[in-house]
Amino acid sequence: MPTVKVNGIEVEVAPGTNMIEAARQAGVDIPHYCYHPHLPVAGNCRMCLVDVEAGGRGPDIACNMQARDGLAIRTDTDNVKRMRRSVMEFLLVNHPLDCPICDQAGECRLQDYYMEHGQHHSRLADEKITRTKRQDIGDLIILDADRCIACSRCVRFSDEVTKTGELRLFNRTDHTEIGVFPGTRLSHHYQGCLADICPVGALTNKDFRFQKRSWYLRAEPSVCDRCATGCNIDVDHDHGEVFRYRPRRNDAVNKSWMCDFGRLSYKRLAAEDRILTARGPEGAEGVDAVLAGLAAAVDAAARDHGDGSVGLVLGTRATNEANWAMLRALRAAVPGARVFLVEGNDPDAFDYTDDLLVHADKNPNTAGVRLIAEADGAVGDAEALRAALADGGLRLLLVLADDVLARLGEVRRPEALAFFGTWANATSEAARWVLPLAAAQEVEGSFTNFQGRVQRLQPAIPAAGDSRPGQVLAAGLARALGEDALPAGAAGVFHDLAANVPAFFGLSLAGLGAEGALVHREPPTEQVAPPDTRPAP
Amino acid sequence: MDWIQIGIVAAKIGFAVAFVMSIVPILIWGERKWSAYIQDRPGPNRAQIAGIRAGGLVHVLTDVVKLFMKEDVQPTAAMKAYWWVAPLIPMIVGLMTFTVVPWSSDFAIPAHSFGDWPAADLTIPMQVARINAGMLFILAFSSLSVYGIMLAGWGSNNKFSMLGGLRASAQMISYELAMGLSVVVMFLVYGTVRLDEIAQQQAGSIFNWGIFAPTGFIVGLIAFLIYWTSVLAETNRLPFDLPEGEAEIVAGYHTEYSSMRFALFFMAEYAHMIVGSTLTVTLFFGSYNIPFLRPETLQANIDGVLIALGCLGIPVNLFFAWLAWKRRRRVFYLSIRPDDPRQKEPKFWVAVWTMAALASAGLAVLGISRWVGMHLLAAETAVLLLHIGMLLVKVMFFCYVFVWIRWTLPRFRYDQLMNLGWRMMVPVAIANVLLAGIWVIIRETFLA
Amino acid sequence: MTQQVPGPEMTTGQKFYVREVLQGLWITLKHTVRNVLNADENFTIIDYPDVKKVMPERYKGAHRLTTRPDGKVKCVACMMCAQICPAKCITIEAGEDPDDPVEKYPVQFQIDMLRCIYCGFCVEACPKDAIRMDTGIYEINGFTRQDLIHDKAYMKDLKAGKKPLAEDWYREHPEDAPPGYDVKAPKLREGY
Amino acid sequence: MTDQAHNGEKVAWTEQELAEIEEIASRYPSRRSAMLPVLWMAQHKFGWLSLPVLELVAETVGVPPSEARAVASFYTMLKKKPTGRYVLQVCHTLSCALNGAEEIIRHIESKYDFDENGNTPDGLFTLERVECLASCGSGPMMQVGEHYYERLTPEKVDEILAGFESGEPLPTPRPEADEWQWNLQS
Repeated sequence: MPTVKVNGIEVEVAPGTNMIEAARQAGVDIPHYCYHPHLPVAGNCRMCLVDVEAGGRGPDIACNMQARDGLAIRTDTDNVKRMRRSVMEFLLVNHPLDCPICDQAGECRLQDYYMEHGQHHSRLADEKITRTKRQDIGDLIILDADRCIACSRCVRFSDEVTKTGELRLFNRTDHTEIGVFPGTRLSHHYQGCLADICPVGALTNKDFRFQKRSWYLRAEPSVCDRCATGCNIDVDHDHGEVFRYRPRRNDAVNKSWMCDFGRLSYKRLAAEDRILTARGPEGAEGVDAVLAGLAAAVDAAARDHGDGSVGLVLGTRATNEANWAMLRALRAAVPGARVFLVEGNDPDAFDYTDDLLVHADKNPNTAGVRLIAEADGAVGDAEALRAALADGGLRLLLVLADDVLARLGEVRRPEALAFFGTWANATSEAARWVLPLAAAQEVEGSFTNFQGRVQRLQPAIPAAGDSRPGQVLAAGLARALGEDALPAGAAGVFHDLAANVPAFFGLSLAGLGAEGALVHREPPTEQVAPPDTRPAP
Repeated sequence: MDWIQIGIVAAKIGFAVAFVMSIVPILIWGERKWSAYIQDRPGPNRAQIAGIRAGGLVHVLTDVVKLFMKEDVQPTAAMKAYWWVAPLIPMIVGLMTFTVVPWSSDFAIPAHSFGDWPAADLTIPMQVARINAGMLFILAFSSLSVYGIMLAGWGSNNKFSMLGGLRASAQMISYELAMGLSVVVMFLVYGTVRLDEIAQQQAGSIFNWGIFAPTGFIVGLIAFLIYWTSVLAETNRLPFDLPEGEAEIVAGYHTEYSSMRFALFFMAEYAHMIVGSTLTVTLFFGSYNIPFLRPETLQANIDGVLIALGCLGIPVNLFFAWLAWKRRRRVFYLSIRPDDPRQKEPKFWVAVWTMAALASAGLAVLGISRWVGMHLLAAETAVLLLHIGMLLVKVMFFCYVFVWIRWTLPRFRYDQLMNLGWRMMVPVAIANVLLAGIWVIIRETFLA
Repeated sequence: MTQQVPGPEMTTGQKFYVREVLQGLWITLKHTVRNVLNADENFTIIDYPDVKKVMPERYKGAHRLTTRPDGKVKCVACMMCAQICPAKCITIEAGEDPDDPVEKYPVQFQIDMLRCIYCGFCVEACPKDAIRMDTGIYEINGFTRQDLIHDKAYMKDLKAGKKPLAEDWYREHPEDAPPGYDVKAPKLREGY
Repeated sequence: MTDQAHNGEKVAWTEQELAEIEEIASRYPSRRSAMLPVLWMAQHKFGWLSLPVLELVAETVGVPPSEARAVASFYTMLKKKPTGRYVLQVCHTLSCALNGAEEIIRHIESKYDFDENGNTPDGLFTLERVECLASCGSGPMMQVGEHYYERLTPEKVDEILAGFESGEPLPTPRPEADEWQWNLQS
């Protein structure tokens, strides 16, 4: 482990770390444009020039400087400030004054560093060189070559990450501009990332274009729910309205990227087919009334036809907490209820899969539900459900989140169906009771992605309409069934889950951290008590 | 007492009420217009009838209409009886005090002037009631007006109203003392409390006026200053208008009053001003007397007086006509449209003042014709009118002084007000009474 | 706590107030006489509705949106004015105009004049000189609250002297009226 | 050289050319390194590097087409616009300018009707102002193809251009007896 000095602060870093990352560990921010932690080093913006005190010679760029023992750099000397000012001057010489119409304004590195380090008066007497503005180069991207500072991040992204190589720097010297080969368009499904990595406003997101100035937005960390990868995202919202998703860095899951399908899925939060109100046999009645009606039906079915006439289908699109709370609620009231897990993709899932981020399984929590099912030990699969439906013994079926009817195909429908879901689908159409489940970005809870990584969800915006988190609906159902002792609240439910499901032993919701935590591959034989991070009741 | 006498008394009562109530709107207009001239602005000048704005007098009319039309808001929690009766008291008091004020020398009708009437020589006193208490009646009655204010403050059931009422009553009671003491000087000097007698004694030279305390100079002046200051305080006028500090201390006792009820308070204040001015004139400034012209001299030389008056009136009225004509050059007239009815107003006023000048000329011709001097009772009537006119002029002057002072001086602080009242004016007034007594003794003993 | 600030001591003569009062009365009397003799000519006032003051160039009146030579507003909906506005009275909805070299324009631009405090920060903040308060219009009035929400069509190159009531404007240009506004019968006293 | 004939038409290599490209590519460890020679070949073959040509080159070398364009746009000697048969590159740097380069340029401009790309309508000439071509001792001068024409006067230019117009083989530049001559390749 080499030890380096940044501004006199000694810091020990992993071998191969470059000095921008080392300085970050030392608490020093080195300005940079072209460097990106998940892209190869290009070293062409020169913004990260630092003075080398020892272990090297002269000023050098920090991004291309690997940490080695004895290396000492300074970022606070007058020389460094002068260099930064000069670099800024060159970068801005031909930069248009587009800030008023540029979507990047407010999150633009040029603006930030200009305010911090720039030369605040222009010495340019000649006409600026202009380049092509407003080029529609992709389904999600507008290119404004005039604003480009030729950092080549996008070029490296399309070469190294998507490996499509559409973007290149054309011409030379101060006429250099970014662009695609005339007549072609971006072909990959990670176009939104280009807008994210562009440090200036050259590549902007067509979907977000002019929708909101960035400084009005507040970002809340969350997890994408469109496939089993579970990309970490920031939910940018203002006054309860979500304007965009941006990938949140998580080196273990999605690095700094996310696919366009997930990126645009924020629209589903305010989609017209959201289930916003509870619906019972007598029409819309309010969540509590519908839950009471459902509970009465469950009681009646169990009393008249035995416990086996009541069934529950766990939801691969619902959180761990929603599934566990539902399971516990039903098992407590109707011990002999039958539970199933039906895997597969819903009709509303997008049809695209690659080996970069987009997983074939389009459900965010399949792995978690499998672990819960394993721990329960008595959960049937799709075939079992089909058989149970066919013999007519299953009279009342509770479905959590998934479009089970579509997944099963042609089956005999149960006598009565209750659906806890976020969006309308075939199952909700057929259901007698429909309860609005809050979307993933509106709830507290966790998803377990295909790697077995449990990732925490935090509510970014208030739940739309009457919708409520799964564990709240489950607790309501339990209360209606006469079971008051079950834990309520996401932290409490997860605590209960971590105490009962071996793969989750020792985990806690608050302890998951920003990067999530892996479940136990080989579950410990001894039960490990989870740390109690539940809020005081 | 026969019906004719009753009729005469009723007419006198009617005159007294009309005298006060017709000056009130003029004062309301004056408050606005005179203050405007003090402050270099034109004052009310928008309301017009056929383009004639009458210097803003039309506004008073609109005010009346407005006050009648406004909603009469009655606070739910108010004590209804007190609240109802409170606005009436100051108004009644204001009119009542006018009862004993003389407005002319006695009107004598010789026996058998009209056939067999009157049977004997008839002398009609030109005041509503000639009672021996005289000035004491006024002092007694004017003290009652504080009840109106206290009841209004208390009955509104509003803490700001009540504070205002307390403020006002404390102030009014404080200054009543100094006022009474300053009037005592006049009693000493003239040897009577009857206003008609005081008025008679002030006839002739202006040195008979109370302000010169017939010739005890300083005594009369001090008495006048104290009296006038007290009148300002009694009528709640600036610089002593703490009872109604609208901007700073939430108005006063009349906060809860609106519409005509408020108007009653409002008019009562002006009625008090008129009464206060009348008393000042009666006590200190020769009452109805025309300087240097005793009533009998006046009656003997009535034709000459009319000639002089007419000749004086012609240039004065022409001067006003010239002013009105000059006014058409004002920016206002230049900037409004030619077809605006207000464009003809200067011409209208020129015509009015020219007619007044012609009337003056007519007056002079009347004097020259000696018609007045030769006719039965015409000279007496002319003297009566001249006296009333003189009184009116003097009263209007002091009303103007009220307004003048209001728009000149700032408001006293409450502690300053109390200090001035109790620690300055009362001792000075007592000392002044002492001084007056000494002067009267000296006068009676050595100069009689 | 209030603090007593000692003023100058009054002399004995001043404590009687008489001379000082007379001095004051003399001053006001001089004014009165002068004004009567000059027949109202020397008043330093403006007979407002008949005579209107021409405001100085830098007077902050009603806002206008300046236009480019092609007639479109200069505003690019950058939200700087909405951001700086201390009264938060500016509402802008941005839109994209692909045919225009300036790609962004305000679909809707409204200023709630009832909220506006005329600080002029929006003018200072504007990077495009798109909003100005140089109209000299100081009579900003209307019969409804809706009248006093000035919108883009109304403020576009608003000139002093031709300033109509918003109500009249909407009658002549019904297409500019806000949604739900009945041009024929504007609801008076709405929102009271 | 065909001028703009490949616009809109399918461009392709001949078998012989493909073999030559393979030979060039085999010289480098990475095939994309053959980019520059192949571009040069393409320019010789097609006259200028139109977008279809660039696509062809990229396909041949095995890179995305954008890379071929990026490389081509970097070098001014690789023509991205249609050029005439003869490219008149007149030096206008200091020595030539002092000796009347501007006069020569104006003279040529007045002789033909050049369009915005500097081409004559008949596609015979392209006029370009270029920076120093290292023949400062014999200015004003111009380069046509690979030959230098030096100590130019308007009359001399007329004579040279008339030679080109007549369609005769390239007239060899007349060597100045006492001066050093440098030809690019010959």
